[in-house]
Amino acid sequence: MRRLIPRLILTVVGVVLVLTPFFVRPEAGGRGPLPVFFAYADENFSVWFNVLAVFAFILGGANLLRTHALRVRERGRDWPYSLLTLVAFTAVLVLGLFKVGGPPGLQGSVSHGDSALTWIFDWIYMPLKSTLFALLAFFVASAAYRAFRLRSWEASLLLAAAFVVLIGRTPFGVTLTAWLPNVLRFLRLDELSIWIMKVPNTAGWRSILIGISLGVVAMSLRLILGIEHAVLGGRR
Amino acid sequence: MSGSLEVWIASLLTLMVFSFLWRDNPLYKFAEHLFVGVSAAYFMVLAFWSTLWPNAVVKLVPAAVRVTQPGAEPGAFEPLAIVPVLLGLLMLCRLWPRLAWLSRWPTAFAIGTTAGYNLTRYLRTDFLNQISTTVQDGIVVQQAGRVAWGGTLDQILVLAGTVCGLVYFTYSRPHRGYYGGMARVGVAFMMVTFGASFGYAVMGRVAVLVSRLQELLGGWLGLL
Amino acid sequence: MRRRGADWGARLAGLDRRWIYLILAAGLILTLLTGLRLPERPSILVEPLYERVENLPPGSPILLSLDYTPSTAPELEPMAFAVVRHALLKGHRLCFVSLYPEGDNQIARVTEGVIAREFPAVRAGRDFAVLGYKAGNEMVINALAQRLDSMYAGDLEGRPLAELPALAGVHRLADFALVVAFSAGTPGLKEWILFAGDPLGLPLGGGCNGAGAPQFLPYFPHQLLGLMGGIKGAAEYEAALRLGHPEFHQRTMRATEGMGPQAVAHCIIIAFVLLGNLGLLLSRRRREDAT
Amino acid sequence: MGSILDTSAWNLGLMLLLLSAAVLGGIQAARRRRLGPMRRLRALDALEIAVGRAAELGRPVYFVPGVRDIDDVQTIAGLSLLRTVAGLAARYGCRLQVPTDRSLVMNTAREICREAYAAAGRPEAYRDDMVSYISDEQFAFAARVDGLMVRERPAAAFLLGAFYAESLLLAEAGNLAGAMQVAGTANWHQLPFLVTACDEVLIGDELFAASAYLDEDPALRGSLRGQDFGKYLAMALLTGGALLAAGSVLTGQAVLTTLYGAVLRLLQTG
Repeated sequence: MRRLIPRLILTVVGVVLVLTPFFVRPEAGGRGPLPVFFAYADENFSVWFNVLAVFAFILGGANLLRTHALRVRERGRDWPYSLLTLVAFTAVLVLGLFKVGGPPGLQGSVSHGDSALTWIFDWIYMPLKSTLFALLAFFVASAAYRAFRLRSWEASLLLAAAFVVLIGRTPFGVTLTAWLPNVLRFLRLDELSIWIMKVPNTAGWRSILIGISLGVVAMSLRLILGIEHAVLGGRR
Repeated sequence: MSGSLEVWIASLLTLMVFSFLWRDNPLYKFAEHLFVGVSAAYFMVLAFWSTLWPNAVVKLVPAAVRVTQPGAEPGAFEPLAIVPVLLGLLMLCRLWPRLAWLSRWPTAFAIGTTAGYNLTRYLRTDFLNQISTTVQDGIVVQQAGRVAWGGTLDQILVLAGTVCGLVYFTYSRPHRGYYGGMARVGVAFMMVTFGASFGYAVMGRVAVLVSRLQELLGGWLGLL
Repeated sequence: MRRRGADWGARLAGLDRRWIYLILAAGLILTLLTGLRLPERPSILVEPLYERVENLPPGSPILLSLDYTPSTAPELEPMAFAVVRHALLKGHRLCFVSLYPEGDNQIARVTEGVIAREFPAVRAGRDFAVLGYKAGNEMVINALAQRLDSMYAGDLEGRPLAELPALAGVHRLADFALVVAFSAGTPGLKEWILFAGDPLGLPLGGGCNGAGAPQFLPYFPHQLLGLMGGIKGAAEYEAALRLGHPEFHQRTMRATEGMGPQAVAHCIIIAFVLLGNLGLLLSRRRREDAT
Repeated sequence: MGSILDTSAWNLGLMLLLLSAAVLGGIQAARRRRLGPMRRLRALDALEIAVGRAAELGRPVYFVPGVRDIDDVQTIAGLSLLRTVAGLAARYGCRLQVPTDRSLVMNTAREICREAYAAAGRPEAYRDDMVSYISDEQFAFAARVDGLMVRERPAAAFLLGAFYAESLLLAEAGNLAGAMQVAGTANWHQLPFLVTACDEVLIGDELFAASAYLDEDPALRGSLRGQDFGKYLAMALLTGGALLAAGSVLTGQAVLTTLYGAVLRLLQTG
């Protein structure tokens, strides 16, 4: 019985949402209980999911606090940094929940201009986030150095396409092959990189996107029909 | 050299993250643990005030809207807003081993919504759309009434590449013989796609690094 | 001699990645400190758009749609500045619209930041008209295709369209000599192609953010006579303007300045990819000798 | 009927019925008679190789189920592969770490790992702390996981699920830690980075097919035949539609143009 009810919930919710596009929405003239019901489900099930996710935060937060508190108590590896995580977490939680710094009491939006949360966001959160994003420029360089090698025919194609586009993006790209006669103009770097983006790039992405859409359809079907065993527990 | 405390804090944190490029070190650990604590709490605060409060609390207790907007008129009472709250409480049963099996119910609801929403959306947006775009592009490209052979050859190649790519993504037959050949052509198209898209994305990543360096060199050290 | 070559091969192919990080960081910092600018040349994507603006008879009406927001302005605003400078230099008449609410102040940044400062003789109403933002996304384009005044009773200050010399003889989209749409999302350039370019056979040029460029390439050159992709596209238009009109001193060339570090970063990455492959070939030749 | 059923979505309904029938038909056929040989997915063989390597070297195994919540199908596909990897880790006796950046994913991942360890006959080896919650912010999550991987030097790292800009942060740090990396996502824009930085990659649709390959009910592989029907249908529509378009343009035959119009109506998305 413990397995049946979750399966039933999953199937009913899945089927209802699959059918929503086939009913006329009330604002487009759909009358009667069915259009209203399906429109309500379409709009509200995702809101319910978000509310549900907020409750789950308690489980996540509990795990975060437990992991770092345990490490501090047992003086485990890097415990002073875990203490920092605990302090930062508690401070921001309190400052944010009570909207400290914003309009008096709990009025106004949580991300009000002068609130402590906004200050933390601007001067601690964003610098850390954008610098981590900036690390990607370095990692792009080291990944390219490591992977773009004439090792196999696939890796060589990967290298050739990336090379043409990379050079095409530099000022020299245009001058480097501008001398090519007009009959060979398609070999000029800027023409070649445009051709690569127009033809093989378009074909590659189209087949991948069509493949993904069928993958999602098949997986969603397996989930709704309850024959996808991995996630909600196997057949016992 | 900037005198503002905020710029100093942001710049020092920036250097701490960059230190990871050299190797894992106390400065990076400081930035890492600080960011985990700050961001986890930040999202929980947003989740409470931007999701839970308007969609659950205010809908169940309309007068509560005055807590955040003193002058506001209470909205309508929505009984059904209790459902996600119940699902949320069921989720918390996970904390008691005896009741842990109940937490499967909200998980089932969550997975049901995911499967239900995505099935038709991907079918329409990616499956039907991608095929109709390719078909509408057609094969024969005309300029001023005449067949443009360059453009037509390109369209044939796009069609061939897409079909061969789809052959690569089939599972029910081993990729051998001519079938394997088509799959390899599909892989070739995909490798060019990944290489070209990688090359194209480099500029976006470098732009973010350049702006960080400009803030350090200009905003903080005043050298620019 | 051959044995030492092989050591080089193994070393080149297996460099410690921190060398790459060090050289990339140093290269960028030096470029920023010295303000190095590299000679940019317009590619075949940008050249036709520049030529079209250059060769239109003076006083031709051009519609500019600024469909971007402050967060995507760093890539798109330099394009708008460059095209506006070029069009005013050639004495064309401009008309500004936008599909985004933030478009009004993006247009204001153009009229105050470029027109007022660099073209004092140019008058609002006479030489350019600001119609501003209208809600409705692609429906706005549809309406403008029929009649301008079906969407805009007057310009932003409320003056009726008929009284604006800048729009003399312009009643619908097809009357414009050129339309240029600067877009970073939806609605944007794609909607201008689908609802204006294709159905009316309108001469349409475009500017988009770097990430969005690949999706518009298939439209070039039949449905899109020119495309500026990201900072690189803006820098190319600035370069074309500088090459074509050396006498005109542009107050700022933000895109070209932004492109300096980009070019250096791309060259460093290309160099390391070449080094890696050189090392691979050297060590492969060593293996062949050894067997 | 016009005011209740939205008839403009008839083609969506038709496609849905066709694909559902194909998937179900494939499974029934697989139940009745044995399936012929199918295409091998190299990345799936790499799962066991990587975990085996971790056991030999006595180093941990890291599994990252993406950076999205379970409202993304890729996360569910990633979690279905976690069941296989957890089972392998239980059998080989290596230390499994599953950092997550959503609480719901953490909760579901714990269920899956507990069941996988029980199914492998080692329920006592399961610890709740194997699965941890880091933070909802994707870059804080990536920074933390990078730090952990560089310090604990896992021998196997699995990046399976929905990834965004932080994908290369994780993949490069995994490479720095000397891990054999198997990645998989359907976020097409991250595939160039993962293909470049990782050893094996499940490209787009392969991430979803993987759970059918590895499911304990072999008949589920029949569903892949149904999925392939969708691809053959797509190929037919692509080539047929394009040829009809070319035919009607070149020859101007009315019948070709009407057929072409019919194909377009079948594909129009309203």
